[in-house]
This record gives sequence, structure tokens and C-alpha cells, in this order.
Amino acid sequence: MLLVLARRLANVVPTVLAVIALVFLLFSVLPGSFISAMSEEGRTIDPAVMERMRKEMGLDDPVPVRFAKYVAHTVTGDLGVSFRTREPVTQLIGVRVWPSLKLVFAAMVFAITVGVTLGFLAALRPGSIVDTVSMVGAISGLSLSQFWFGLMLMYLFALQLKWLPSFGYGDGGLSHIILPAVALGVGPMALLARTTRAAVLDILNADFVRTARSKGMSERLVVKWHVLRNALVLVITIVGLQFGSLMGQAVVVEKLFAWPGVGSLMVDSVFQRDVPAVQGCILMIVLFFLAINTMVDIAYVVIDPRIRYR
Amino acid sequence: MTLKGGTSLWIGGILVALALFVAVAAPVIALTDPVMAANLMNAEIPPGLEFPFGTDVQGRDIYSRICYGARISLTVGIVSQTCNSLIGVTLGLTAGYWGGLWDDLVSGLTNLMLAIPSLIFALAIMAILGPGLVSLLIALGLTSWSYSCRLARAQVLSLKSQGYIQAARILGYGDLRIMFTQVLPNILGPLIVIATLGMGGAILAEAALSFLGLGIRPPFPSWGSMLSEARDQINTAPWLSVFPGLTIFLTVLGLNLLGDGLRDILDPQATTRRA
Amino acid sequence: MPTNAIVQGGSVMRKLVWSAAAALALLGAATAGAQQTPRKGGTIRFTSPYAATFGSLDLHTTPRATDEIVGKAINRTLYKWDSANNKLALELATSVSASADGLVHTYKLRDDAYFHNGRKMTADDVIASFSRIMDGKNAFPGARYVRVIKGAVEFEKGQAKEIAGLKKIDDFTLEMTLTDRVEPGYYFFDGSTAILPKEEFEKPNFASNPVGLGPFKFKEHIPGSRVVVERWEKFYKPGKPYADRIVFVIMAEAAARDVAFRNKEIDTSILGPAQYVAYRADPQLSKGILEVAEMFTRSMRMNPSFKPFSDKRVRQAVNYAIDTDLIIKRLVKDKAYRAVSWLPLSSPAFDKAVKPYAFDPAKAKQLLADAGYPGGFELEFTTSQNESWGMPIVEAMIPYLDKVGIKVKPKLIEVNLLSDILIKGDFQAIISSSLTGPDSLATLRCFYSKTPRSACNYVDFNNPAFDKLLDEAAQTADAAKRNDLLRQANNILYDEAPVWFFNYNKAVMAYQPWLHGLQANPTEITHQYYEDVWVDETSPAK
Amino acid sequence: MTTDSLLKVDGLRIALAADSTTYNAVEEVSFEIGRGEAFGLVGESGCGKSITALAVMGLLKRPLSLGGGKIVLDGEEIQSASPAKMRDLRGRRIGMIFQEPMTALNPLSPVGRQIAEMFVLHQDASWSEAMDRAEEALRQVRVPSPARRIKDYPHQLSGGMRQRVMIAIALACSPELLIADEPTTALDVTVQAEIIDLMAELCAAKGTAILMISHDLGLVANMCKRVAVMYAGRIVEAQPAEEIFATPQHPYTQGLVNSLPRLGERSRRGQQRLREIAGVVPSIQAYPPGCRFNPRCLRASDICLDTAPAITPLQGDSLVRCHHHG
Repeated sequence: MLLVLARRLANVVPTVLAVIALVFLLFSVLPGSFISAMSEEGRTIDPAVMERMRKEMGLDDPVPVRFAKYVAHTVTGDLGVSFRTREPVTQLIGVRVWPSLKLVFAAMVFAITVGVTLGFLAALRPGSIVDTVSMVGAISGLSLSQFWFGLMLMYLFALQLKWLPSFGYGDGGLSHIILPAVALGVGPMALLARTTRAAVLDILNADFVRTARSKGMSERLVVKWHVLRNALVLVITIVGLQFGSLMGQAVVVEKLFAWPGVGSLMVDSVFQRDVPAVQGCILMIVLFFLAINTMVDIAYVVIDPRIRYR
Repeated sequence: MTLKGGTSLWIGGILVALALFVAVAAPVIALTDPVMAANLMNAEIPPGLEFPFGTDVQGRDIYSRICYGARISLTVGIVSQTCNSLIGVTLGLTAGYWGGLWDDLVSGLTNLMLAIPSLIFALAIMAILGPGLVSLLIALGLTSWSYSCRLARAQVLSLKSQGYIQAARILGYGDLRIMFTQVLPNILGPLIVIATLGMGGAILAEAALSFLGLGIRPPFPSWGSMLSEARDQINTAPWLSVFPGLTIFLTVLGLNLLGDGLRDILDPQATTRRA
Repeated sequence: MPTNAIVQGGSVMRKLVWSAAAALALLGAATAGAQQTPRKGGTIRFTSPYAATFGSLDLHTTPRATDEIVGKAINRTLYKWDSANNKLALELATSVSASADGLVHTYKLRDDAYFHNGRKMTADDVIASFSRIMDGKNAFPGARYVRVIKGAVEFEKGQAKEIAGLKKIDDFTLEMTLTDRVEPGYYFFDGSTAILPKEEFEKPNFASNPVGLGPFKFKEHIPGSRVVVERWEKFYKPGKPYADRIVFVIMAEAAARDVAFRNKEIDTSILGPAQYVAYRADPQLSKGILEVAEMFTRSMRMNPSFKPFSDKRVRQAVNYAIDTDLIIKRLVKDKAYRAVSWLPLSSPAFDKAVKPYAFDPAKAKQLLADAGYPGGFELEFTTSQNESWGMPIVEAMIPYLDKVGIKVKPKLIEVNLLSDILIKGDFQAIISSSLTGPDSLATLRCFYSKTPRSACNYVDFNNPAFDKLLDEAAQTADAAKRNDLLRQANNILYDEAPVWFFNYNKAVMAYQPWLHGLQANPTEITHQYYEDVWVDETSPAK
Repeated sequence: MTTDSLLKVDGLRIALAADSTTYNAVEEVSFEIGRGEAFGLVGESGCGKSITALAVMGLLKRPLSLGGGKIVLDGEEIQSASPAKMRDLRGRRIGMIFQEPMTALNPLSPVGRQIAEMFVLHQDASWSEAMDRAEEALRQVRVPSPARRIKDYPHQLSGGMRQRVMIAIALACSPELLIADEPTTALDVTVQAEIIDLMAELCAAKGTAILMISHDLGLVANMCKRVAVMYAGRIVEAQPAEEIFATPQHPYTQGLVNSLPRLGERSRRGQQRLREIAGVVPSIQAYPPGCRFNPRCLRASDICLDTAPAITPLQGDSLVRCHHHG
């Protein structure tokens, strides 16, 4: 287990460093100055104030100096100060992490429960109505535009049926999270349904399943004793990849549902040219991705003995 | 895979062919100019005889705009996926072939691309270049090549282990020749599948970027920008969004079905590689 | 304004001339809440529609109108905008007297205003707040206003230990010396000059735990989602505020806001053109619409460094070529008033005698031909995606300009980049919205030749006659005379046409039937003095 | 003809459903195995021997299905028995060993558990009891230190060890019939003999009959009393083991026999090389008319091209299906 972690870490560190460098590079060529962080409809900006702020933020230093400072600070966990709100970026992002995690987890719970179940049922009865319907549903889910689907959910469940609140974080309760989680989870759900079906079909054709059948096992036991765990290994890869990238993919849904997550903060910060905040958000999203993938690696070790002893 | 291989191939093929036809024949089948035929007196007319899909806030015929929009949306899909395939295959082939430091570098880059969600990457590029078709092509064409890269690299490594490449070298073939004659044909099938599925992704990404305000540069229409512009009127003038929304859905569905169908033919062993 | 008159809080300072439409709208708003006696208690759910986040709750650090939506509940400034009477009024002072030269103002401050930490406000707090704003290390946006106080610039540069123009006479008397003869109310009603308690703003976490003088005290902030404030019992207006709490919900996506409002999840919503039409047509929703002629002028600036636009005739031709009225009617859905010149309808210097440019393509062609462009020219037109003054408008303009030979290539940019591009002058034509009030003189200064581009003279306007009128106006103490000079200056702008005059915004807020006491604030419709707002028992909010 | 018949397969036909038509992957296959008898089924891959075994187990899967014929186990017809009935038969009365020990065991389950499942399924044992018996079963198949091995996962075992585990599973409930489908093909030659010996020994001890399926005529002949040869879905010859070597009747069998390396034989025949049978087994869709061996047969004549040969009974219960046998 420690070995896996160590090996993983050796892979992660260069990736994180590369991300830091890339993000800095991208945003040092971004058009639009710091003024954009302050501008608002129709209001003029005092040039003297801007000049002073530039100095204060160290934006007049040459790029290499800024890069060196940036890297030095980032490595120590200091992500700088937001251009826009002037609070530390760590604090700015800190309050967004929990809502973001909640949304991502909820979306994944939806995707896994619905997707894996559908995939399983479809694989156990290939060619049946269940199979056809769930697979047509899955491929349709993959073809949906996220914001469009979200808007439709909003209109149907909030406005027409009045079952759920339409937007926002509310008190952090369950009712507010359902619609955004479904809108966000529909893509991974579709993908998981398809992967699970393929994986289970693969395994149902595997030699060891034939062995199990030759033992005189009922199909239910075959699935329970021999298919589930093996399918899990295949499914978990996709779950990991989806899960990890979901925080970044949540941008659109967070914007639409006014969900206070990291993704929406990032987009707003891009538009406001709040470079330290953008850098912080991307770093956060990447770290989340890497953390999830590390967890998936550990999950493999737990599930698959072949890896443990390798 | 979903339906019988043949069925999804057929339905997908027909949908995609229809979209292609609309794009190519736009000047012929469109009723009006998509930009200049604006007439504010005709604004927001529901679908009817004169305007089959209704008109938008500017009084432009939505049907005609969808026809012309097909050109942009399909261009985005095709060009960006061609870019992705070219980048991915080039990096993957060379990395697998030459190995060593270059391979490490490419693998690192692939990991990086996987770690940063492509939508965010595209968003950053769009912010740097500003909205517009060229920016969009660059943003979507540079950000999702990791699949084809991995595919190409894996194929080279497998051929290497089977001794094909040594054999070709002994015969005096050059590196490039080996890559093109030995490796490329082997991955063409799966590559086409990845690209087909990727096209659907690119069209959806264009819509998402339009929603975020970083899409195509109006007034020339793209489906994503039409959908995005119409979202505020979803209650008052639903046809503004229903038709572009449906068009996007059917086209992407077509591409996904086609990809599935092609995979059954071109890449039969890949049941679980990419669902 | 009489030079040495004592102006009582609440008395008329300047009578604004209002257009019939605006007055009507105000009447409607006033009647909306007039029938019942205000109820104590309840929760108001106010929408923040402009941005997806609040920038900062420390009002000194932010120039944004969005942040002041909350700021108006927690904080107070020296002056306020009295929407009912359309004028500036004293807020934290009970009276002010001005010296003969109009430079020295002596304020009698309130002695019943308590900060939310329980301490009483004194003259020291005003001085401390203004000093904080001017502190060179801080570079706070309010500096542009405070700079009008004598000695502020020296303090900002570190040449003085304190602001010379601010003198404490006693705890509740403050003497303020200005550098120019201006109306200080225009400078000290903006939220970025709020009076804050020194012992609190020196704490590092002040922005996440703001303390002010306003009718509501801060409760919680979930960034990107909402801010909750609760009634401040020691607020200085007796019996107010009414509501127990206000929840400010962030809802920047118009389509989602529409759903939420119809779903009764929020009490107010800001409407765009499309929804304006829908809400007006709906028998229920149409009862709760508040319309205000805001002080924003939407226009297309024409950069004279782009050769064709250096010719006045070309600029006029653009104004003639476009059927502006039709665009306003059909595309903006009448959610705007046709612009005549730069100053808005609500400005006292607005000239009702002047008719806007007519739609006359033939004349436009003629003017273009006279200017040497019979075949037109190609134009790069920079625009944001804004629904009311961005891409959709440009799309509607394209065919009109095309007909007189001007081939438009739109250049779409992100809305936040507009300021950057305006300051750099990196455009041929650019469409945007500009705040044009309430201080008409300051507004017209943006076309004063000595105003640098970086301040706001984005079209490098340079007209000696205009400059002269402005200089005179600044020296004139008599309001009527001054307005007449400004009217003349505004008419020069009309003729010179440095911009395509598009419209003055009509801000529209939808509100639920249980919400009362909203004010039609023309400086910004979302800026409410919440102590006057109340909800009746039919509100579904707990 | 054995008097005490255990398994009787009569006129077995296995249908293969393709796009629009159905092919007969196996047809007219009949054989009989007595109690405790070892019977061999030989043929090249694709000839239908493995699916014949699966048909007996009732494990045919789409697109394959039972097209006709009878399968009689211990006097009872089981070809259309209910799934529950078949499940009860499988494992308890018929055990089966598969070709690939690498993939035939669940990689994520300890081998002990995979054996123990048999006792839980068929003998109502508790898991702990079943694990004890699994250990005993491992000891019987001569896996060293079975107490430790039962916790091992398949990837920790060698191919030979895994096949021993498979044998332990198949024989766990002392079935009356063991079907061994190419049990040693994937193993090293040295291990092959050990496995075969072990299988034979254990079956003899338990009185279990064996249906041995292999492409290796030599192997089968060593172990089995009688051997049937299949070609392209049909049995073409059946004889006692010694006789099939001595007097192969069908040209195909002769080819198989000739292709075997035999000690001594080679030197006697001088420098003559091993003879292979030219050509390949035709695919199901392209079975030639007449005798299906005709494209590869040196003796093929006109009649072979249009008339399928009928079965010619020989001495005892031997038979051959050839126009020109002998």
C-alpha cells in the first residue's frame, strides 16, 4: 500500500509542477489587465487607483521574477491574494470546496447508482427491452448539452411540478442539490451504464464464469460470487476518471444553478482576470483529480489481489 | 453495441449524412440569408408556413440559420478532431517508437492533459484568443488528444514487442516509413472511432463555451450560440431553443451511434476500452 | 444652490427634472406599498442579479454596484439618494452649512448612530474611514471621491500625516474643506465611501465579518450563493427596519432567475427585454413591476483615430443610418428610452426641445458621400455579449449599416474587458453602457479635452466651445445657470455625435405581491434602503 | 457395448444461429460411456468436440443451442431438463475441467473458496466446514502445503497447480462423470503427464467415468479405453484405443495417427518426416457437400463429392463414416 502511494506520489509531483507552470504561462499572456478585475457596467475607474494597485500586486515586475515568486509562494501553500476581493486565494477557494465536493459526490452517487444498475440489468438480459431502453437512454444522455438539460430539469421539476427548488445552495440541504447533481451526473451516468454493460458482458463470457456455471451455480450466485467483484474492477477505472474530472466539468452546471463551487468561481475569475484566483482554482481542480486517482489506485489494491502482490 | 451493430451504424450514418448534406447544401436549401435577412418587424414569429422553425429576436429565419449553422458546428467537430488525431498520433507514434526521454515527456504531457479538464483548458485558450471560429478550433483541437496518443503509443509498443519493427529495420526501412506503413494502418480503425465520438464531444463543448460567453463570434450562426442566445426566452418563445437544441442533440446522437457502429466493425476487440 | 444656505437634512437640494415616463413609474412604485401599514418581521429574499459572486463585503475595497446591494443593508454613507424626492439627502448628518466660497462644509453628525458592535459613531470614524480610503498603501476605489477633500492627495502620497481638509470640532461636528466648488453629496453617497468602525476594519477578517451602521447586521456569507443579514435593533430610525432578516441570493443567470421568481423562491428579479415583455403580458406578474429610468446611456463610441470617424459627417451618418426607434421597440422591447444626446432624461440639463436623430438612410448616404465615403467602408465593431447593449444590438445594426455601405465585422469580447479596451483606445467602434448621473457636470467632464483617456474621455473628444461651457459651469454657483450651460454643452455633443446615441436604460425589477416599500432608485435600481422595505404575511418565506 | 451405461448421447445436433440462417455445428453425434469408463473424443479445434461437451453440461449459450437428439444420464433424459435440474446435475454428478487454467479460475477469489463453493452449493456445508474440506481436496490433488494454499489467489499458482485446483473443484463432489476439455493443452509437457496421471488415479478411486476431449490422439489413446474421432461436426470413426492406432479406418484418422511422433517408429520408417494433414478444417458456413473431408482427402472420389457417407458399423461397437474406409 505504501509502495503504491509512493509510486503515485512520484507521478503526481511532476504533474502538479507542470500544471503550476502551464497555468502561469497561460495567464501571463491573457489579454485584459487587472482593470478588468475591477470594471463594472458603465462605471469609470480611477487611473491613479489602478496604478497604485498594480504596484501593490507586484504586477510591474518582469515575468520571470513574477514566476519565481509565484512558484515559491505556491509551493508553500500560499496562493496569493485575489485581485478582486483582496482576500487570500486559499480562503476564497476554501469556502468553495465543500459545496463543490458535495455536488460532485451527489452527482457521482446518482451516476453510479443509476448507471451501474442500468448497465448491470442490461448486461444480464442482452437484447431485452431493458437493455435496449437503457442503452438508448445512455447514448442519448451522452448526446445532451449539459446546460440545456439543466434548464429543462429546472423548468420541469421546479416550475411545472414544483417538487424541488430551482437553484442555489439553500441551507445546504438535500432538496437543493438534486437538480444540479442530476444535470451534472447524467453524462457520467450514461458512460457508466455503457461501461458497466460492456464490462459485465465481458465477464459473463469469461472462462471462470463458465467454470462457475459448470459447478451448478444459479445465475444469481454466479453474478454475486464471481461477476460483481470483477466487474467492479473495470467499472472503478471509469468511475475514477469521471469522478476526478467532475469538479472541473461542473463549471456549466454550477453557473446555471448558481451553485457556489470551485468551478463557477474559476469561470468568474477568468472573466474578471482575477489571475491568482484562477490559478488557485485550476490547481485545486487538478489536485482533486489526482487525489481521486490515487484513491482509485488504492481501491484497486484492496479489490484486486493481483496488484497487491505484484 | 447499443442496438445491433448494424442498426446503430445505419441510424447514426443517416443522421450524420443528413447534417453533412444540410451543411454543404445550405445556400440552396436555406430560405434566406442567415445574417442580412434580419427584419425586426418579423421578430419572434412562431413556426409557420413562411418561417418553418419560426424567427429569432432579430427577425431572422431560424431554419435558415440552422442550415448555415451546420457549417460552423460541423467544421468545429471535424477540424478540431482532425487536429486532435494528428497531434495524438504524432506524439503517440514517436513516443512509442523512440522511447526514452521523449516518451517520458509525452507521457507526462498526456497525464497533464488528463488532469486538467479539457473544458477548462479550452476556456483558458478561448479567453486568451478571444471568441471566434479560429480560436474555437484551436481551443478544441489542442485539448483532447490524449486518447489517440495513448492508442498510438500502445500500438507501437505492441508491434515492437512482436518484432515487426526490428524486422522492418533490418529490411532497411526508415523510421517514418515504418510508422506509416506498419503502425498507422493498424490503428486507423479505432482512431476513426475515437474521432467520430470526439466530434460529438466538440459540438457539445462549443455549446458549453457559448453558454459561458466564449463561443463563436456572431452574427454568423452556430448551433451552440443560437441555443445559448435563446435560453432567456425559453418560456416566452420556446421555438428559439427547441430547434437548435434538437439539431444539436440529433447530430451528436448520430455521431455517437455512428461511432458505436463503426467500433463494432473497425475495433471489435475494444469492448471495454472506451464505453 | 444658495452659497451659504444651511441645508437641512431632507430638504430640497436640487430639483431634478423628470420625464413624464419616469415620474409615472415612480408613482406606480410609490402606490405599490402605500395601502397597508408596514408589518414588522418576516424575511426578504432579495436578488443579486449582476454577478455570480459578491466581490467583497468590505465596501471600501470594491467599486462594484453588486457589492453595494448588500452594502446598503449593512453600511451607511454620509449622504443618501432620496428616491422619493429624487435628490441627495443627508444620512449620517442632521444638517450641513457651507461657507460663502462653497468650499468649507460643516456637518452636524447624528448622535444616535450605533455600529453593530454597539459603539456610537463619532466624527473620528468619518476621519478614520476617509483616511483608510486615501491610504496610498490601500489604493481603494473610493479614493476618487475622497480626493475632492483638501489635503487628501498629499495624504495619499505620504506627504502628510493626515487629511488637512478634515477637522473634528467635537464628537458630532465635522468640518470638511473641499478643493473645488462642488456638491459633496455626489461624492459621499457612493458605497465606497461608507463610514466604518476603525477597530473593526483593522481586523484581518473584516471582509468576511463586516460591521457597519446600517439597518441590518451581517449574519452569514456563503460566497457564490448568498448573504444573510439580520435586523439591527439599535438602528437610528425609530421603528425601522421592519423585516427580521434579508437573504441576498446570487442569481446571475436570467433564465434560472425567471424560473426561481415564478416559483416564488425569490422576492425580486431584474428583468431583461425578453422577460419584460412576458411579465407585462402576464395578468399576475404585471402587477409587480417596478420601472426606473436609470442614469445609464447606451451608445456606440466612434474612435476618431479611425480615419472615417474623424469626420463629423460620418459620425452623424451613422446616427441617421440606423432605425434606432425600431431597435428599441422590437429588440429592447421598450425597456429603454430613446437617447437624444449624452445626458439622460433625469438630468436637469436635459433639453426637451431637441429631437433625436431621425432614421434617414438617404441623408446618411449623402453625408457619407460628402465626407468622401460614397462606397462606405469596413468597420470593426467591438462588442460584449450583453443582451441590452451588446451583440444582439450589433446584430440588428449590421443590416442597417450595410445598406449605407458600412460593412461591419463584429469583434466579440468578454464584458469585463470593455474598460480595458476603452482605456487603451484599441477599437474602431465599441458599444457599451455608461453611467451618466447623477452629477451632470462630472458626467460631461468625460468629453472635456483635458480629461485623459484613462479617466473616461475614451473618444479623445476635443472641442474648445465645449470646454469653455464646462469651465463656466464649474464656476457657476447658481443651479439654473449652471444647468443652462450644461444643456448647451450637451447639445454640442448632440451635434458632434462622438457616439451613436442609442438609449437610456429603463431598469425593471419584478417583485412579489407581498413585498412593499421598494424605492425607484435611478442611480441603481437594486440599491434599496432596506429599512423601508417590508413583507406582508402572504410571503411564503419563513 | 457396455452393459452399465452412464451417459448416452444419441443423434446429437447443435444448432448455430447466424444472421438469417441456422447451421448445424454438430450433427448425428452418438456415443455411450459406461460407469467408470474413460472415453476419448478427438479432433482438430473447431470440429465441435468442445461444444458437444458443453451440450452435455447444458451450458450451450447463444448463438449455439441444442438442435435435436437425446442425452441420457444414468437412464434419464436430460436434454430438456429444467435449468434447476441441470444446475443440480452440474458439479454434483458431472464435473468439468477446462482447457485454460489461467482464465478458468476467478482471479479475485482465493482458490480455497472456489473449491469450497462446491460443498456449499451441493452438500449444504457451512463455509467454515467447506473450507476445511477444500483443504482436504487440495491435499488429494497433491498440492503442497494446502493449508496455506487455500488462501492463495490463482495468479500466485503455477499453471499445473491451477489445473490441480480445477481437478479438485471438478471432483469435489465425487461426480459420476468428469468431462475434461483439453485439460493439459496449456501446460508444460512435463506437467502434462502428472496431471493426466492424477486425473486417472482419482477417477479410478472414485469410480468416476471420464469424457476426455483433446486434439492429441496420443494422449487420449493412453488414457481411454475407447476413442471417437470427430471431424467437422460429425463423428467419423470410433474404435477401442489400441485398434485405432493399429488399424485406423478413416483417412482423417490415418492422417492423425501419421502426424504423431512415435518413438522407434520414426527410425524404422527411415528419414520419413512427420506427415501433416494438408489443408484446414472448413468453417461451418462452408462445409462442402458430400463427405466433409473431401477437400483434404487423398482418396476422395466422385461419390465423396456429392454423397455424404453413412455410418459403417465395424467389429464390436466400432464404426467409421467413409466411402473408402480401410
